[in-house]
Formats: sequence, structure tokens, C-alpha cells
Amino acid sequence: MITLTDQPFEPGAVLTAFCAGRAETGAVASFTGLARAEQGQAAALELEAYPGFTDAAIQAFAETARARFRLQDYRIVHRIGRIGPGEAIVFVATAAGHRREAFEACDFLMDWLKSRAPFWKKEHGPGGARWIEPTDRDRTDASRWDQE
Amino acid sequence: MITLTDQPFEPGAVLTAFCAGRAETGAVASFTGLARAEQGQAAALELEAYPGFTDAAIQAFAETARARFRLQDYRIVHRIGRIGPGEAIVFVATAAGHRREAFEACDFLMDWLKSRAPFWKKEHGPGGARWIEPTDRDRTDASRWDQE
Amino acid sequence: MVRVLLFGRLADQAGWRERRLEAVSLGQLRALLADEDPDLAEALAGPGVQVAVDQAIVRGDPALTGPCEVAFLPPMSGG
Amino acid sequence: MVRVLLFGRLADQAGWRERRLEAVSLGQLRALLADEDPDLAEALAGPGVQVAVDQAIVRGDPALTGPCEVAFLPPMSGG
Repeated sequence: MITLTDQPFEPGAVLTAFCAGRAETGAVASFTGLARAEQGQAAALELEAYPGFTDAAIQAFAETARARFRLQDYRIVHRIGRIGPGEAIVFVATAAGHRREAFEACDFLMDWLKSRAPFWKKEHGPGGARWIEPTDRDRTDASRWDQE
Repeated sequence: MITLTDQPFEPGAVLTAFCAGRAETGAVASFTGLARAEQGQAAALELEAYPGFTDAAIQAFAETARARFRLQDYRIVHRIGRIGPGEAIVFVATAAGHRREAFEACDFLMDWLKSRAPFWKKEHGPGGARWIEPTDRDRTDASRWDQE
Repeated sequence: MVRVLLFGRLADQAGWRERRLEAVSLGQLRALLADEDPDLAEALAGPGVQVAVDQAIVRGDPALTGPCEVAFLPPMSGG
Repeated sequence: MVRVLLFGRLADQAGWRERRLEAVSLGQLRALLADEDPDLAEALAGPGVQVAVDQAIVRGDPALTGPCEVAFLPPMSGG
């Protein structure tokens, strides 16, 4: 399941719901991305999505992850709008029979979400606001999966 | 922080506490190991620890992980005693500035915990109880880190 | 009637995020926008800017038949 | 006085997990246990069984001076 929300959310509560009743799962990996204050250099982050288009792109990618890593299930929550330091930006959880698949799928989803998902990101800092492009490291991380 | 407990625990609640107030963290990876029912083949799991010795071994290993992956923090909760299907056996969370370090440290800690940590594991099934040894895959996963 | 959507820095530059215009092709839509705001039209044709018609990425100069939604998407930053 | 601890399958086999014995070395402790239960003593010396004195792994036949804790640890299964 995929949720885009403009309200703060609690990753632990999402994990609790995701783990409930999983008598045959074995492994749940998760990742929580938190907005960094950068010692006051980043007062807030603003994320824009294209409703419908962004959800559909995430869903399509998550389904390739499900097939590739034989996931039993996944859960993605992504904040949009203005996000303060320390707040959760993204939460991804993956459920599989064994931990290798759960970890790799979570890592794979995050690399894509951070570098290629259809979001536009603006950082508000003391010197004003600027739009952010993916970093070289994001591109490198995401391209690890292309070579296989 | 490391906790061994003979009571059921909620991984989501541990994640919530671990993420609180992290304005400079950026990345929290987690792993939850759940007891599998194995379609009724595993009625319950029983885990024995050596109090003091087991905690100290986990702590020592976690500190090597903290240094190796430049972790800001980690949290490990491990069940002991009798564990029913679907219950959490282990929860590991790692906090770092960036996601690669958080993921790798969590993976590294889990490989060691599943294969080399001082626990003794008994599976109770319909045909009685048996003590379990680490699987070949556990050994292979853990040895990935030795070669680097 | 075409519903035109701008995202990210394109919306900041234009000063609007959404408006409605009449156009029968993407090329005609670009020309209408250029009449009003040549700098914006140049940015919309800039490197890395993708166009989606009814939420599907298109290339070239497709016809716009009936009511549709045209979105101009600057390079995506990820989440 | 030595506090002797058995774990995992060793405790199941012995029928006890903890007891107190008098011994001045690990070798003497093994001999005492062998007098009572030769099969157990053989298992305690079996492949992969480690011995910890006061929670530190030891090898060979260390002296046991004063009150201490000796634990016999079968191969660890991980969690």
C-alpha cells in the first residue's frame, strides 16, 4: 500500500500495523528518512508531488520490487508539503520469508524513491529557498541495481 | 541500547522511541524478525541466553558496527524464552547521517545476531522439540563481512 | 479545454501552478504560453523538462483532443 | 565453590541447568561430572562445546580459584 500525505506521520505506528498478524513472514525490513536540520541550514523541506502521477509511478516501481525480491507485501508512506527538521519524510517497509530479500527490496525501493521518484524538492534555509536536484550519490546508488 | 526480554514486545513502539528527537539523523534502518508458523510445523520457538554473557557479546559486536559504519546510534531488542508464531524475535534499528550506512549496519548486525550471537534455539513442533544449528545461509551471510 | 499544470521551479517562475487554455496540440499550447511569457516558454522547452498528457509522458507535438491535462515536469529530485 | 551452568542441549541431556560443586581446576570439575554421568562428561568435551569461566571463554585446563562460574556452551545457534 502506498500513501502520500501532507500531515506528519509516525513510522513506528505504520510498522506496528504492517507487522500485525504475520505468522508466515519471518522478515520485515524498514527504512525511515528523517528531515535533517543541518545545524540550522535547513529550516524546512517542501516536497511537491503530482497527485495521481506520482502515486502511480511509485506503485508501478514497487510492484517490480515485489516480483524481483519475491516480497509478500510492502508499505510506503511519503510526506508531501512542508516538512520540519526531525520529521519523517518517507517510510518503507518490506515483508519477505527471509531477511536478505526484505533488506534488498527495501534498499532498492529507497534508492529509487530518493533519486528517481516524481517529486520536486525545495529546501528553505536561512539564505532563502532553493530547488534540489538528485545528488551524484543518489544516482550511483540507484544505478547499482541497473547493472544486475 | 540492548535489551533481552522474555516478554512480547512491539517493534513499532521501539522504532517510535528510537526516531524521536532526531533532527540531525537523516536515516534509520530497521529489521524485525518474526517467528514463522511454518504452516503449523513450528508451534513455538524457545530461545535461551546466558544472562550477562549474551548481552556483553551483543554490545561488543554492536560497538564494532557503530565504529565501522559511523552510526550515530543503535537499538537492539531480542526476545528470549518461548515465542509464539507471528511474535517478534528480534528488532534492530540503526541511525546514521545517510541511508547506505544505516542499511549496511543493520544488515551486518542481523547477519551476526542470526548466526553467531550466543543464543540456543529450540523449535517446538508437532513432532516434538529440536535444537537448531545455524543454517549454511546464515554462515554465508555472516561471512560476507569477513572478506572486506 | 486543456488544464495546464506546472511543477517545481517552473511554477515558481511562472507565478501560477494551474490554468485552463484552449489548444488543439502541444505545439499550439506552447505558442500560446510563449505569446504571454517567452521566458517561461523557453524554460518549458528546457533540458530535462518532460511533458505528460493525461498523466502519461509524451514526446514531440501530440494532438490534444477533447478535455485533457498537460503537465510540465522539471527534473525530478526524488523524495 | 564453583557454580556450574549448562545451556541448550547440554542442559536437556543432564536434566539440570545449574549446580554447585567444589573443584580447583576445570579438569577436576570434568572428572567429578564424569564420575556421576559419563555420557554428560563426554558431551561437555564434544566438538564445538566452549567453556566460559566467569563469562570469559577459556581453553585447556585452567585453575579455578575462589568462587567462580563455569558455563558449558554448546554451538551457538544465533537468535
